[in-house]
Amino acid sequence: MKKLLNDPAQAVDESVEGFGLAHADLVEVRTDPLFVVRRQRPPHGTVAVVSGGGAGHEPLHAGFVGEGMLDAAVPGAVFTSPTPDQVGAAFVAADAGGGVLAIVKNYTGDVLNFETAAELADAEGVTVRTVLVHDDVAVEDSLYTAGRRGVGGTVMVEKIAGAAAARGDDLDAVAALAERASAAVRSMGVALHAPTVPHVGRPSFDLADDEIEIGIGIHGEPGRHRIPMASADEITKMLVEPVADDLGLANGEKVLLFVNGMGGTPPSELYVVYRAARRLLEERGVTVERSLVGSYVTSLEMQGCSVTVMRLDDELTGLWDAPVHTPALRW
Amino acid sequence: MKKLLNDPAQAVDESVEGFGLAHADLVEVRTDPLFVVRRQRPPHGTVAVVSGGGAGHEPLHAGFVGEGMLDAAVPGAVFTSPTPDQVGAAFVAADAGGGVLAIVKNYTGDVLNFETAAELADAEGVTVRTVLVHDDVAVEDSLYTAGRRGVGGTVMVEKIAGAAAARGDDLDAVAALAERASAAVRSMGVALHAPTVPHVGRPSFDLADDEIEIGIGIHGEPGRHRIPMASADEITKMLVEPVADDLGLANGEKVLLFVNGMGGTPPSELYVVYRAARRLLEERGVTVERSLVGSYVTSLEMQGCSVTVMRLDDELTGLWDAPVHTPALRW
Amino acid sequence: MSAVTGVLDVAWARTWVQAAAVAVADAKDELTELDRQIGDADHGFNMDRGFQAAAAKVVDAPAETVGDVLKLVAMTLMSTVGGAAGPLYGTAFLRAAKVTTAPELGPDDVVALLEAALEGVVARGKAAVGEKTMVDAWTPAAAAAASARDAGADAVGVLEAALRAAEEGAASTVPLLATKGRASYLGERSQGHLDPGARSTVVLLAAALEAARA
Amino acid sequence: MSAVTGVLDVAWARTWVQAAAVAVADAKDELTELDRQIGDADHGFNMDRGFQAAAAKVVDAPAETVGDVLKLVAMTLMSTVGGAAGPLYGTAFLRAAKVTTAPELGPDDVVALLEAALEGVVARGKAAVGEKTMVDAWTPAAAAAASARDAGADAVGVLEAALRAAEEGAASTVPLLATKGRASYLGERSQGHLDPGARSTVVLLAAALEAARA
Ligand SMILES: Nc1ncnc2c1ncn2[C@@H]1O[C@H](COP(=O)(O)OP(=O)(O)O)[C@@H](O)[C@H]1O
Ligand SMILES: Nc1ncnc2c1ncn2[C@@H]1O[C@H](COP(=O)(O)OP(=O)(O)O)[C@@H](O)[C@H]1O
Ligand SMILES: [Mg+2]
Ligand SMILES: [Mg+2]
Ligand SMILES: [Mg+2]
Ligand SMILES: [Mg+2]
Repeated sequence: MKKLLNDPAQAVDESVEGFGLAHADLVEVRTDPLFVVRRQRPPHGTVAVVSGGGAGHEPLHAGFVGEGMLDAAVPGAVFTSPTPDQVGAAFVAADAGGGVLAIVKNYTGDVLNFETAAELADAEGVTVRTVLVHDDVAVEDSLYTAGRRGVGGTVMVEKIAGAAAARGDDLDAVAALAERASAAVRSMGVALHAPTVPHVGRPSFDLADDEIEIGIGIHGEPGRHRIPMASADEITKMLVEPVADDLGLANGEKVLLFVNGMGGTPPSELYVVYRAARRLLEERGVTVERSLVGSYVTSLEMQGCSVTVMRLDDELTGLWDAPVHTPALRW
Repeated sequence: MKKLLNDPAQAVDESVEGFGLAHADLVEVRTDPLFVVRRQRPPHGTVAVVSGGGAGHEPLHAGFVGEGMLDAAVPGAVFTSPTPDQVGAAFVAADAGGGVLAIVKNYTGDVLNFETAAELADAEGVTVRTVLVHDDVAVEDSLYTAGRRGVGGTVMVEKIAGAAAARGDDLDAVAALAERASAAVRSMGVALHAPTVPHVGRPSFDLADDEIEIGIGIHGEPGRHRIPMASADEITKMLVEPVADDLGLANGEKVLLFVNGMGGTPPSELYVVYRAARRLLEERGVTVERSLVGSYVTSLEMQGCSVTVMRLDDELTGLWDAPVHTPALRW
Repeated sequence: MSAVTGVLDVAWARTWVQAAAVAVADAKDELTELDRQIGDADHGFNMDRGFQAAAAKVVDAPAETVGDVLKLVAMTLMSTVGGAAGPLYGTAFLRAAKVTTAPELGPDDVVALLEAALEGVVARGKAAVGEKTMVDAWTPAAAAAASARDAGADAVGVLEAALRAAEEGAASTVPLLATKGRASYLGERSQGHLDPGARSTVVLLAAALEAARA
Repeated sequence: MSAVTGVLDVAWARTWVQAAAVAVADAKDELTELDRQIGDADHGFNMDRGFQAAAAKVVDAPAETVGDVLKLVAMTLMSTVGGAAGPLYGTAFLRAAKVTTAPELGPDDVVALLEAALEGVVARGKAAVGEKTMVDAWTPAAAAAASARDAGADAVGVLEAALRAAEEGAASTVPLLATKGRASYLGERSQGHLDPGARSTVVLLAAALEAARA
């Protein structure tokens, strides 16, 4: 394993420290317990939007702390949910009197730790509402699983919620919009090469030189099935079709298309996938109104990508377009 | 080799096509010959800033086409300079009557092709001035080489030149500022894993599991020496020291610090390097006034990073801070 | 204050935690490898981080009863483990702490401890037997403990029965298809692997018995 | 219009380009591998892209003289090859085109062609002999051609002498330390490798001779 790090046990702390130094204009890093909070506090009464999860998905979540998106983010150990004391402290620090909307990717660990954290915050008089992101259509049948995983669509839900909070919506309204975004977004991913968790030292799963893993998550967990290497157009089809089918996209609908890199895949390849995805959607009569291409929800240095599609309506489009100023997303 | 692409021979065209679709608000992709030009033309008489080079370094250069940075960018084949007809066409298309500043990374191929292109443009009445970027201190002795390579510092030179052009400076002034930026910037890189050029199909050089390559370029060319894997702090020292020494950074000086990912390295690792680099600079009494952390000058999916330092003065700081609105850089 | 063989008092509880820290450290790679196969390769690290912290806390923290020790463990796991295992084991130890306030645990108390732990895991995780989680180890452990107590076993005998049943319960997860936790994403590919949390449950109960015999 | 053996006319020039396209395609992997060792692994692709395009252009483009064909090649290489080799070979062919306007090339014309090509490479690239570039193949080729002409060789004999000298010149690059082009970044590590551009020069001259003998 070759990685740019020192002691693997310190990697998250050091990385977040560096992040805080590089973006001191926007964020503040608190330690003991560790979390990242917006430097500029929003006006009193504003809803605070908070998210978090295991490290290794950067820029998610801390990269989205700032104006118009998250008020705080809580990094756990690599691929491991943060603990309730961390999350609870972030809830309390971020609350500006308007209550907290917690955006939680649907993993047992995150759900349980955020649940406990909400109890802690409640004890300190901070109201927390939770919205789950569960956009991964690779997890086919939610009756027999812990439910769909939260993956790329998290960026959309965080952006929409943050924009709603920034315009002054109350907690119920922000939560309702976040739920609407969450219900409107679906994703599916592929891995060409597994990531290596620093303290483990070897790839999370083994892929032969001519194999790829379809339906991959973002924690190095294996996907749904393994297939021989295929062309970008073929692979993109395997990602876009289930997403579009599950959303039930119909002729004439408008969507946001997000092609996300998993950490080890360069932009040039993502744009080849974007081109293919866009064609497939257009063939269905679907208009791509907004686009995002880049590595925003990564899985360490995993090679591969995911395709996320969000069904747009005028309100969601407006909230997506609303100003955002964070280390990783800005307009 | 596993990559998200179709026919390797079409990879650049398809990727640039996808890029154009995703960023149609900012750029226009022209084909035959291939180049990318800003959609919103600047006011008549504005200096046009144009750059280009081999593909495989995305988002460089096309990702920087837009307001306040480049007016056009010319992608060649992977790691191969574009041809004079491409570059010449971009010069002519970008010219807004104020002449063209060409920013050329110092490689024999780029220099020769841009030189020829400038002759072509001149024949069409377009004045072209050229500024070379040669910031790579890994190339130690320029008397016995083709001169230092242009690497990460290209982002700084393009941003400074673009800002100068946007505020209405004339060609001489824009060229002088670009030269100043170029003279003030130095870089050094490391590779943990070589990139694979699509049409070659195997890594550009071979590194053992416990080896890294110091002084790497961005074209898969081997570096200056190979050393055993080391910690992020140790590696960063090997990058920062030669850069700071070469710049002759003194106590009290102000700099911009840019930690650049090579394509296959995730942000979490870059921030660990940033933290180490910042400490080393601060130990020298140097103040890091501006920062950039991310994968902006890549080498396909190469794993590794480079550290770039630019000495700042008030004017360069102001130009760096000036608004920019491009697919890859925006504030 | 060192543990007296066969006496399940606060000294035993402290020894248990130290033994658990050693045993989890020894099992770290094994647990991580199990989790690599059907999860995300962190269970050994999560548990190790938690139990090293718990052992360090327990060494010199004041504690009057077994319950005091278990509560300290619960709070420490809650704030250091993260992932699914953190809140699950945290809640298990918290519930167990509430029913272990006697100066010395008898057979009934050991059964109560195990049943409370199981209830805690189920309350948090909402898993039933057969879903390929640590519940598949805790459930037979609590049941076997009750049977042993009914059959007249002493406290250590009850623990012994619990451990054996937990081992069998953990082994029973191998062919199961996971329907809770991260392994459930794998669908049928989760079959043929031992559940990491069931395995770590065995490691913890083995440490409890070892401490009782020390 | 097919080439007549030993006659270096426009038909020969056309055949040369076709032969060069085939030879470069055959040498593509070899050239790329040489460039992988001390450069950026694209020389074979660059040359192949250029010569396939040139061959396609030359097939039915009108051309009266050798110079017309070489000019077409020059323009095509210039607009398709890129990299260092594009402008270098482009300029070489452009300069060579200017001195090959005779209906049929004699020994003097072949020398002039080679000298003009060399001048073109040097004018663009500013490299001298010994810097481990294609100049190390073109320089002895032009010199040997002049000697052969002086010794009374015919046009084909001059070409033959040039090719042999180019081969030796290319081989001479192996121990050299590169001080021009991308290989110069390697410093001492550039030693022990054949320069890709010197090798492609040999491939092109071999095709010229092959076309003359066809
Ligand atoms: N809903 C649940 N109920 C009970 N145990 C669960 C549940 N979900 C997961 N587990 C247990 O947690 C273990 C995984 O723990 P760990 O790897 O530390 O957390 P994570 O899955 O978040 O990475 C599983 O092996 C399983 O025994
Ligand atoms: N300054 C120069 N003068 C003459 N030949 C050069 C010069 N620089 C490079 N070359 C030749 O170009 C060859 C490399 O061509 P190529 O790989 O196509 O371009 P690039 O180096 O841009 O990738 C080298 O092997 C060398 O022979
Ligand atoms: Mg985990
Ligand atoms: Mg090249
Ligand atoms: Mg796990
Ligand atoms: Mg080359």
